[in-house]
Amino acid sequence: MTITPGHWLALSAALFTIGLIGVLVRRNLIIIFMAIELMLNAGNIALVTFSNLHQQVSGQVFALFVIAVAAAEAAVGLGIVLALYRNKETVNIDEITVMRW
Amino acid sequence: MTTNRDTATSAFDTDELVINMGPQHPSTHGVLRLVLRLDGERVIDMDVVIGYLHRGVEKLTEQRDYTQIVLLTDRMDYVAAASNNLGYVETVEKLMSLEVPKRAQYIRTVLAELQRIASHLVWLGTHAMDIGAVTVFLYCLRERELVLDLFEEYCGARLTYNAMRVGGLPMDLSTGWEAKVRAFCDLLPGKIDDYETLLTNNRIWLERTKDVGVISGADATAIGLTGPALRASGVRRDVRKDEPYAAYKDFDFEVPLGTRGDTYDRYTVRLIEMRQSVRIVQQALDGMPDGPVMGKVPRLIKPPAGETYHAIESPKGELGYFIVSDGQSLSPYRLRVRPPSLCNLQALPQLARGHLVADVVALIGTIDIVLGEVDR
Amino acid sequence: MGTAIAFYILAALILTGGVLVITAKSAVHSVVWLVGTIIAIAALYVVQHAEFLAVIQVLVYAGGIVVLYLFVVMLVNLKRPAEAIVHPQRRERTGLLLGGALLAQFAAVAFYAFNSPQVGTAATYSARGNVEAVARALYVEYLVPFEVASVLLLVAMVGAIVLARRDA
Amino acid sequence: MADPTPAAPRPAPAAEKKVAAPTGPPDPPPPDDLARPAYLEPLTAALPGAIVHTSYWVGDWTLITTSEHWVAVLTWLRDDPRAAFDACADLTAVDWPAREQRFDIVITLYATTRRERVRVKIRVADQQAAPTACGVWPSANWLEREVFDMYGIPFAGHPDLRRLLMPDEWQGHPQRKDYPLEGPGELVLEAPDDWIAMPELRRGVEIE
Amino acid sequence: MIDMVVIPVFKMLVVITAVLSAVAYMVLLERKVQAWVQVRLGPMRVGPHGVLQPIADVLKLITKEDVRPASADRFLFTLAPILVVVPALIVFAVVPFGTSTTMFGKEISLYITDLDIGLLYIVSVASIGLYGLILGGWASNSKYPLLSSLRASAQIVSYEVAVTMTLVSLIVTAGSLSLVEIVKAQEAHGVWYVFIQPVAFVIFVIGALAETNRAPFDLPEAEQELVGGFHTEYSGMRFALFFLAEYTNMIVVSAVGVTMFLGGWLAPFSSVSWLAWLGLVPGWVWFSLKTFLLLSLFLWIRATLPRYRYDQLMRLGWKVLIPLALVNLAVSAVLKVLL
Repeated sequence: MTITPGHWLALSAALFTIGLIGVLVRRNLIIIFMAIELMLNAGNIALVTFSNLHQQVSGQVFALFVIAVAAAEAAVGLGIVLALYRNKETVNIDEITVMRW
Repeated sequence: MTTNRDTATSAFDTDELVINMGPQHPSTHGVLRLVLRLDGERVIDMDVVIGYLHRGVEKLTEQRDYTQIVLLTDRMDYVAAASNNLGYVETVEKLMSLEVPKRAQYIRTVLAELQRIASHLVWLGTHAMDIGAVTVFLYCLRERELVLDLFEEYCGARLTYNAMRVGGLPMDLSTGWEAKVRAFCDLLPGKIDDYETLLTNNRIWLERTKDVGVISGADATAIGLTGPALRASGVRRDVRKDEPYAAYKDFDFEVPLGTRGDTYDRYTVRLIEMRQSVRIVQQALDGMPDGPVMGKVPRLIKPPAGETYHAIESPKGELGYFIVSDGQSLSPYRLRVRPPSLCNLQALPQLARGHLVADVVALIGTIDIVLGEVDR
Repeated sequence: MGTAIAFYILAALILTGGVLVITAKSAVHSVVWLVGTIIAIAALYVVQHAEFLAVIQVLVYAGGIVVLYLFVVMLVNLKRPAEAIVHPQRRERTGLLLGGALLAQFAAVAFYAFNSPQVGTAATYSARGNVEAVARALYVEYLVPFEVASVLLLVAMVGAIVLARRDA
Repeated sequence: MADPTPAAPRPAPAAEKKVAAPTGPPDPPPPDDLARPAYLEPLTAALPGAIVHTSYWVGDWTLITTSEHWVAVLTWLRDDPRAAFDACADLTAVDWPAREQRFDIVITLYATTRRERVRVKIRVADQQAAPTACGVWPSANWLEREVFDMYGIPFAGHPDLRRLLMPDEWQGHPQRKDYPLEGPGELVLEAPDDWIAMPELRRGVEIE
Repeated sequence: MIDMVVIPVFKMLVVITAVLSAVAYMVLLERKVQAWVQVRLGPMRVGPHGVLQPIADVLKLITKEDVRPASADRFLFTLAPILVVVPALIVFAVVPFGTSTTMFGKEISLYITDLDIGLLYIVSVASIGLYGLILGGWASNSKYPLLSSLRASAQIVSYEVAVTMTLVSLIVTAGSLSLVEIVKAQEAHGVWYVFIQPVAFVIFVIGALAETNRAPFDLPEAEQELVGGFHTEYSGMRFALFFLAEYTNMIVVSAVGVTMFLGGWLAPFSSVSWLAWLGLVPGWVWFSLKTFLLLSLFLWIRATLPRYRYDQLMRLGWKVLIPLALVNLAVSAVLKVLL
């Protein structure tokens, strides 16, 4: 049976939800970052699906830009995690409640 | 050294990391243990732990008579046994003010210089292998085999020669030995050129040795460095020239001096020294007088009461013997050996501070220590 | 027919990988599962004829970003497990409920709007292959965003270095 | 070619003829006609009473001083341009148990520029702290640690006085003349349970 | 059905066996070459002149007990070697050994697939191999392998940038990403790219040496410092995989080097008329000959050069190779436009 765009979007939505649950449930900051990566990938899948649907390549170009943004976000985010860990010896999000450390 | 999961990662915390290099480590030239305090890769401080090969040579000498002690001296710096014998035997002769026949002095000089070449070959081989040039190690040992064959033909042993006695030599040269030594002397300079082509202007070798372990002349003298390590810092100090012993005053040879006192200078100084040793051996063979090889020595060696210190230039540096005799017993009252390897090793922490772990490996090689002599 | 099989296998892989990423006990395990998921997604792009994107995904994402994660996870592995402290106001169950509700809504919208059998997903818009098409678009129509993205990456690099520098 | 017969086997030390235990090297005074080294005059002038005795034998000059003047003499020998002993070749000790001030501490100095050697000696009693020469030459550091390890002479002011060669928890100082040459003896360890009793045995045999 | 399934599987089998036997004999060749350089004989005992030595090695490694440290992470400890070997092997899918030949009546192309993103595929698969190293060091849970695995990965990441830049500058001259097209372009140009892009070739070889942890850059396994590098805790079959991966990587890198720079299966001096008979020799013979040439360069370098220190290695990578590669890329782009 042929694969309709609906299947791709369902997959993308499922992946997005898994990422969301990861962000909400887990307390380790790095696992939360990874969950965000999952959500970004879900977005990418949707983008590529629409690009195929509308016969335009711009969807894939956008997916490229999303990967670029994800890279930037990961670099700076992990930089913050490192600085945080060095000062507070923890990456548990529940313990990081004070704006200033 | 496995630590549990958490401390393994804490290896990355910004505080210092203490690691043990040795006593069982491929590049510590024997049972030397270095406790390194590192900040990342950089060495902050180093504690040298020795004594793993301590056999109490100085205590043993008090139970043996003067001829049996020659055996003990072989086993201290097992890479340069002939120099140890020469140092000990000459000190006893100085104690008893014995006259050693000219021929014996010439042969002793030849043996000492051949031993210097062999010791420098071992040094170059292991030093280059530590820095990664494995081929040089094989080449050096091939040449060293020729020197060992010469020694084996003269005194029957390849490592612990026991080739000298108080007052002279136990046996004269066998026929044809001198021709073999001349052949070796013609061969060696060519081989040293081979090593030079492999290493001297090899960019990676330069980068690993230039400006690594720099020490000034004054600091080197103060910390007790002697031999090629001191001469590389520009200090003109060679016992063969300053206090000529055996037959050295009859030969002319240059003493190479370094300028910056880094690992590269110590490398070049030792290579030139090998070439000079070949010149000395050739001069000695040309001027070899005839005559007896053993002076007039009483059957029971019993030196008069008194004490003396006599030093020779072993391949590692100034090797001195301080012998106290009480004039009554057949064995020395006290025999103290001034080991160049121990005194050179004392400079290691100062040399290594601020360098990386990979440099420590090169620095151990450049001060050329043998643990048998360090621990005695 | 081939794409259907590939789709279902890869979808299964991606979803299980995703779930394992957020449920793995040790952080390093979850990083490994993340790599698996990303490579599966790259395979998915190949199925959707977006080869260039697939290769970039593997090269940049799996080969670069997730390596960064692995380094940081190894660097920051705590002496005590990360999840030891639980914040009193934490409501896990509501988190799950919200997630489920969101999923249901997505599924409804997706099936309702796109279930009509439109044209298949074979992208045959340019003969010279996907890479040429993406390159042409990237450097012609989207040149400005491309430059902005490079500036963004530069800023991120500087930021990361400043933050992670030891004596910062 | 005179093939010297190997030295006669050591005579059995059975009847060691009773001789007074040696109390120190003779240190003969220098013959009058021999030229004194250049630094000797200024040294005795600069530090009056520091040099107790000067000796010359088989070509070696020896100065004997006291532990009070030890550091002063060494510093002068290093700093004075006429002496310029910039290298401390060796520092060791000799044990004369018969003597009240039991240990001789002997330092051998060398002047690199003037190519000259001198030996300086002091006498130290057991457990009496000797002044450290590390301040004057850093190379004395390990040499003094070895003397402490082998003879048990503590050096006052030494930056890091630990055993150099023997393991840190070693009891006794092996180079002393009265250090027992055998342990409690292998004969005792015939039966295995002796092995268990070993600690008491060792405590029984007092190794100071 | 035949074309889709049977032929590719057959090709894969041929390539895999060819590569594995090449790796086995590469190990023997390395020990022999190093021995001859060092005036000794090398393995002589197993078979005449040690010819059967590789088989002996393989048997030894298989039968040797496979020890795993107690505190090691079970799952990662087994995953790491696989993550190193698989990327090394699947790169061969894209490498063209020759054009096409007719075997038992059917037109068969001498490469498994011709991806139009071939080169990118190679680079991305190579970056996956990095995980095996890091996880290998981390899983054995002891200080030394951990340090050396991080050193290895930092080294690979920094040299990967330089190598990719050189490959990009080649794509600019060749005009296509697919390896088959690149070789055809070299045939069209009539000259091998090593002469057009000498700088890129030099950087590629240095980068390749560093990326496979070989010769002057074999820091992570430097026995003198980190006592065995990241596979200290491995033994038996797992160690064999690491070992296999290292040599396969070497073959991969030289194969790619040959395809890109030395005109894959092209016969040399094709333009010189009286040497035209060289063309009769089949393409894949030339390809393996050139790969062998590049491999022996690796072995020869390992036998002679000493080792770089870690910070010098990184400085060389970042401050010398990458800028040079970028300049080369710019220059080749400008030339491409002008010519």
